[in-house]
Amino acid sequence: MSPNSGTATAVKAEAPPETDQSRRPQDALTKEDCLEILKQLYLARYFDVRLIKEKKRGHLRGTLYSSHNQEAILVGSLYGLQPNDWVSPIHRDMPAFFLKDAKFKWDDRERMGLSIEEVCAQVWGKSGSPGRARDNWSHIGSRAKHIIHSTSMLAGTIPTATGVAYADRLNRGDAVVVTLNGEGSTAQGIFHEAINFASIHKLPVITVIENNQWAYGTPNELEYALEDFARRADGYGIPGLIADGQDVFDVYDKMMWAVDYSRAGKGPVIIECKTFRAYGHGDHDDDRAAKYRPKPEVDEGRKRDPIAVCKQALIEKGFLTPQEANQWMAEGKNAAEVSNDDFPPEVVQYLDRGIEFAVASPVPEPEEAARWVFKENG
Amino acid sequence: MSPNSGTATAVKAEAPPETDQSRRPQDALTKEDCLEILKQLYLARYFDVRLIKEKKRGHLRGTLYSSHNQEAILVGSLYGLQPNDWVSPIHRDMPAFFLKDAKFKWDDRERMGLSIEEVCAQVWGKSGSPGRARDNWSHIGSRAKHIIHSTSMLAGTIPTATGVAYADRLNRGDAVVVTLNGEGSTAQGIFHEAINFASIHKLPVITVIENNQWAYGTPNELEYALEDFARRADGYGIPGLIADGQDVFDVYDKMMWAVDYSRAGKGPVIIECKTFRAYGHGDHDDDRAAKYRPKPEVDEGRKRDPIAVCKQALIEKGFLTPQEANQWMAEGKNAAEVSNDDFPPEVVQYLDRGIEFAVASPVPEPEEAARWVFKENG
Amino acid sequence: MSAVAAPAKKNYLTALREALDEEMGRNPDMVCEGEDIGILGGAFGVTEGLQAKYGKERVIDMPISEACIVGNAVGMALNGKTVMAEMQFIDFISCGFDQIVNMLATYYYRTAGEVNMPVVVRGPAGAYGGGALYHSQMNEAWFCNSPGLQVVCPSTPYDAKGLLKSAIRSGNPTIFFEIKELYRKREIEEVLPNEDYLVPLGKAAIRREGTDITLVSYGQNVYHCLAAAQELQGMGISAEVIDIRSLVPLDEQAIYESISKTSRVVVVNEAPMTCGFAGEIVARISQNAFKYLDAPPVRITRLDTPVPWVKPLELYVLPSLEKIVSAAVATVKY
Amino acid sequence: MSAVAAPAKKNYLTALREALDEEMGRNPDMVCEGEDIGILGGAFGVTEGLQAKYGKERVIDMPISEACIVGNAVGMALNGKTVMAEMQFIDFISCGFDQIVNMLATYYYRTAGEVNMPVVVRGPAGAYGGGALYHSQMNEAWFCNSPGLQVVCPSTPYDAKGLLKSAIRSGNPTIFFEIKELYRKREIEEVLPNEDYLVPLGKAAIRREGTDITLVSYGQNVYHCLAAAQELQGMGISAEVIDIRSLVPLDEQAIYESISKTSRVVVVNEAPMTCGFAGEIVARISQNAFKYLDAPPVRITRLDTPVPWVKPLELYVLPSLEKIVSAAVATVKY
Ligand SMILES: Cc1ncc(C[n+]2csc(CCOP(=O)(O)OP(=O)(O)O)c2C)c(N)n1
Ligand SMILES: Cc1ncc(C[n+]2csc(CCOP(=O)(O)OP(=O)(O)O)c2C)c(N)n1
Ligand SMILES: [Mg+2]
Ligand SMILES: [Mg+2]
Repeated sequence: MSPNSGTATAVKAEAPPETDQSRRPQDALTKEDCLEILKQLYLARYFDVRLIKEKKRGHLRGTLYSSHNQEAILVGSLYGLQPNDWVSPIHRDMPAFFLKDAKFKWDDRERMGLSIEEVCAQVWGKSGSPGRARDNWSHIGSRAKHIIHSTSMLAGTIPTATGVAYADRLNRGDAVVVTLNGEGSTAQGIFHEAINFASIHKLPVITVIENNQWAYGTPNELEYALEDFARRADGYGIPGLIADGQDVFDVYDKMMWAVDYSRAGKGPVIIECKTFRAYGHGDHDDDRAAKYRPKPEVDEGRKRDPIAVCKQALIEKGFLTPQEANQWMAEGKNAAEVSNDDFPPEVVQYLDRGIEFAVASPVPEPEEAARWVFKENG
Repeated sequence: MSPNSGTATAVKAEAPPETDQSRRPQDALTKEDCLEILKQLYLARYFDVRLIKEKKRGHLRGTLYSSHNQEAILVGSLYGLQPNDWVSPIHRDMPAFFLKDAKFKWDDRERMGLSIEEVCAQVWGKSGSPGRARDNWSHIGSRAKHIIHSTSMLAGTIPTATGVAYADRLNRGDAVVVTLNGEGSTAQGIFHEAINFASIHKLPVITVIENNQWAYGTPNELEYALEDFARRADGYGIPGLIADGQDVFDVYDKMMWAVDYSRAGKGPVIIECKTFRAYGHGDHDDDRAAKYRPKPEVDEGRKRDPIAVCKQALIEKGFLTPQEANQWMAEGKNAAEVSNDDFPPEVVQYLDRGIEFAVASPVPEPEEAARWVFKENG
Repeated sequence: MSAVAAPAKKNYLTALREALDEEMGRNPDMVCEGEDIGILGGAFGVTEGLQAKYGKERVIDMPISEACIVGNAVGMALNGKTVMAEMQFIDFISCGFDQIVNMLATYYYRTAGEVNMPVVVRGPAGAYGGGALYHSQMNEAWFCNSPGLQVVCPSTPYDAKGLLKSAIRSGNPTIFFEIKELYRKREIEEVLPNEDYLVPLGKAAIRREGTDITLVSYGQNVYHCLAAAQELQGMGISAEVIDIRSLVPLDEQAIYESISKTSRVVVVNEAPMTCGFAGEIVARISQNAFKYLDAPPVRITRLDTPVPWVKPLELYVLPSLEKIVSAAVATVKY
Repeated sequence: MSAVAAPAKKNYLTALREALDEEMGRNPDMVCEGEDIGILGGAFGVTEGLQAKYGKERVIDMPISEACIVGNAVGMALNGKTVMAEMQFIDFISCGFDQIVNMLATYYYRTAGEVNMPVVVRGPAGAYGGGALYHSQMNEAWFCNSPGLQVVCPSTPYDAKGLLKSAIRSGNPTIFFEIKELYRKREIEEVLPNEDYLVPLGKAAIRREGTDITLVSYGQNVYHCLAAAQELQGMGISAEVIDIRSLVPLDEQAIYESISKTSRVVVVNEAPMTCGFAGEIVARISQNAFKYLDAPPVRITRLDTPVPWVKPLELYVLPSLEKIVSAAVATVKY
């Protein structure tokens, strides 16, 4: 329009990919990858049920926002990332902190992503946490490990993501930035401002919408006029994909398409993952949630446990036998019903290690509270 | 999705209307209506050029945000409204305050809409203004006359519009609420929050986007990734229409479609009107604007003067002869080039009346400044 | 063993709920809106039952859009409604900040009295509960510095109900700070009148009389002051405790009168010190009651830090019984 | 007629522009963003020429999205950049308020020192220019009450440049209030050093020495105070004028030292009174310099109203020479 038109150009978004069965990214995954992905689902689930138990035993303060039934979104979104990519998890994504770029193995001490020790230290409110337990629960992150620090203000880190991406572009880097969000947070003004900005400058920001059909006690139809939150993308002229949030491989496929698209400089992408919140909003809300979400709806929403769906896919891929699939049976069980025997031992040991560290880590000294308001010796 | 699903239901928006030449709303307009519309264009234009002259003569403080070249949007948007409908103008829409529900004749003293006296008193900073000149320039409005009080914060009155519409629904009214906005303001978070809310509850809020291709010194392509701001509607599942902002009858057609749609309870609509800002952002910016907008671009953007376009249409409709069309030749002329003889005398007289009142109206007493912070005798 | 049951004591949260219920009942033009206030009944349950009673149209479950919640309230008020707008936590009011300070607060002024805004924005506030940075704020000073807003913070069930009703009926926009740590606090439950009652805005309450020093506070810290007064009594110091209850408008006279008696004052609140309301009270005292003062007026506030999560850190930055007692002792000794 | 031209005096706006230009020049990791700052060069021209010199990538014309402007700055800072974020008018900062108080201000604290935020949010502020409610604000108190932010307000070209550079290099987030009525004010133009210089944050300037009363202020009101001091001198009253320059951190010592000499103080600023920074200064003086005071410390501030448009109303609510003089006289007479 103008000769002074700046860096951006206005073009129509590339159409989202057809589901082309012949070239799905998941088909390039090795057996080892696939088994690793299954193990990560166990790990995310175990983290959740174990924390519920620890809290019941009075070991924890703070609210638990369960990621139960939504683990495929975390694992599928993160598995294919590079270490230099950035991730921005929110309250329901606690496992994302240690599963970041999980391809590089969660039990490898040299990997990127926070260690399970650091994450547990945060949950336990100890000084071994990356933020020295100054902020609560999921509110950690790491500049070194390219994890944007989570915060309470919903959608509030999406502009952080655009800024990270913009700075990376200035540095001539090739990182993509993946933000995880509940569908409820898409109503925030800052969601709009940040996605709009990202789309103007074609920043590699991938916004994952975990549509678990409820925002606290508010159902989808009071949050948005359309059924598919992916359609929010249409207002920005960017691709809006829909993934089956129960199927880790479908999430992976959509994410890999988005990563390729974004890394190629074509701009931001929104991926809506359809899922269902297993429990109440937080553990304080379980009883009330039972009132606003009648049991049949909950049963329906939890019918397709992501662990079971993954196993089925692995059997179909020929990477798992039915007997192997039955070895650890965490799927479909609540914290109260499940035991350590339902999980691979290395999963239990991994978390044991984290908890052991957390318990041993000291509570920060009270005087620390006055520190780091402003740069010290700056 | 849930049995507790609230008042809203998620459905696809009705498709915007095809341009059906056989049933254009404008075709139902009488000759009298059409000539009135032309007169209103003169009126809006005259208001603008006259104020520029008055300011040059040192009679005015405050910045002039010219609506020159964009008058067809104001007149076309407002002409078909009912008196109980609401309007929310912004900085560039000064004539909208007296043209509100203009079908009821701007020179009829009993009409709704603010009187020219009140509007001029505001411009002159006098106590005869509805807000007693406490806030500046276009920042007036009237509850009684269903004009939402304009403010500085761009897009900040869109949620006011949703609230007005929501309250009207509670009262079982049938008003629609029309907000006028620059395209730049659509980047604001509050735009998103309010349109999202309106679309969930199918509120009769019609958002007119005056796309004059610039937001101050920032061109369209740095504000939005797509060319058509009407596409913002797609993210909310609501109709997004595009009108030729130079053609008052095209604006009228699109607005009447939207009004029918909204009044019928089908929900909000966005109408983008394509136009071009005639001068600088405000009168303080004219010199700088000449640098960031080269003359050929400006000439191109101002080629189709809305007065000329309207006259041509009236000739085609058989409501005006070419001689009549040449009687007053305001089109294509800047404030410096135009004289009172280029306007119908009643237009000049109308504004004279307003200015006379404004000049005679006293400046508010200083002590008033301390009043109306909180309800008095409340 | 009497045939007449003793009237039940009610907690702070119930008092608020009753206020909303009664006001919704008496005013068909009143609307409630907020996140999760209807189907769920509110994160804390303050609005529980309202949607069932008054319908989905008048008790609106809003999307997560604080700015729109406020802005929509402004529009409803412009069109004749009285609105209660809930912030799920008062911390999130910052997301609706512009609409509050630039639209809600100024509408009456800008329109020279044409359009008043009967809108109460209320929500759970305050620290001491391990809520960390974003679930512990007392950000009342932002609004006290934004002309056109009433700012209220009750400390008892009786006041919670009576002040909320006054705020709703005042016709002025009000930011209403509820202390979530008091919502269900057993020790402060009390019997509420059966009949409709109001607690006037701008009227402080003397919570305890004393002669040696005045402790001025509001909200949760009133109880710290009362406990401190108790402890000071054991040390032979008689402390008067004033609960200001409403910050804007402020009952300055009550404070000055007390100081005319005690000549010494400690002001306590849990907001950050700089530009907080404790400082405002100290400034007004210094300016208007200077002649009574025999010792510097002192504030005990949160340190100028965010509220950290873990308990020892949280307590370190907040006012406490100990800090108040030692400040009071030093002031008396001055 | 000399062969060596006298060095040119520069205005406040030019000083700011030079600061940005020089900092962009010395730090390749610095970025500027804001509405209309590139192609246009800023509404007032503070960023004029920067985009031509440093390119469109480093001088970003942002959409009208204040929250994203701040949030994007937070992200860039997280990823190693230093950012200047312009608010077209400081009044619009309320649209980005949440990102400022909850993200920018707290990042360093929340990460226990891992991630600092070298971000300066700056913009034109202040009244007296007929800007009305939304182009006249001095809302610095909101940020002073939000721990983690530096707050700065220069009154001279020299300070404008030196403080802006200090803020940019400090590594801490800063809200930088520029007085738009001073941007092009001829009377205050001054010759600036050719070499790089800084004005330290947290150091007040004594603008005029005096012995009878201390006038404390910042920004535009410094000139009202200087004029008042002049007038007071004619009445035989010797006034000392302190320009605090930075509010957070604050040079308390300079104030206390002056009061130890004068025993009397008037604090002047143009923000609303309640919970404003003038009150904060009064509170600190009362608390920490009580023993020096021979009269109540007084504030002259904006009334607790918005800033109205038309001149007589605007002036009615703002501090003025007359108000300061009469307050000073009353204080001296006390
Ligand atoms: C700005 C803001 N407003 C309100 C809240 C309170 N809140 C926390 S979680 C939540 C619901 C979130 O729903 P959604 O985004 O769908 O995520 P989910 O919990 O379903 O994963 C709300 C309202 C908040 N954290 N931030
Ligand atoms: C929230 C907010 N940010 C910034 C501004 C400053 N501002 C006033 S008008 C304007 C440009 C508006 O552009 P547009 O919306 O396209 O309207 P136009 O002036 O072109 O009619 C800007 C940035 C403002 N008024 N409000
Ligand atoms: Mg959800
Ligand atoms: Mg425009």
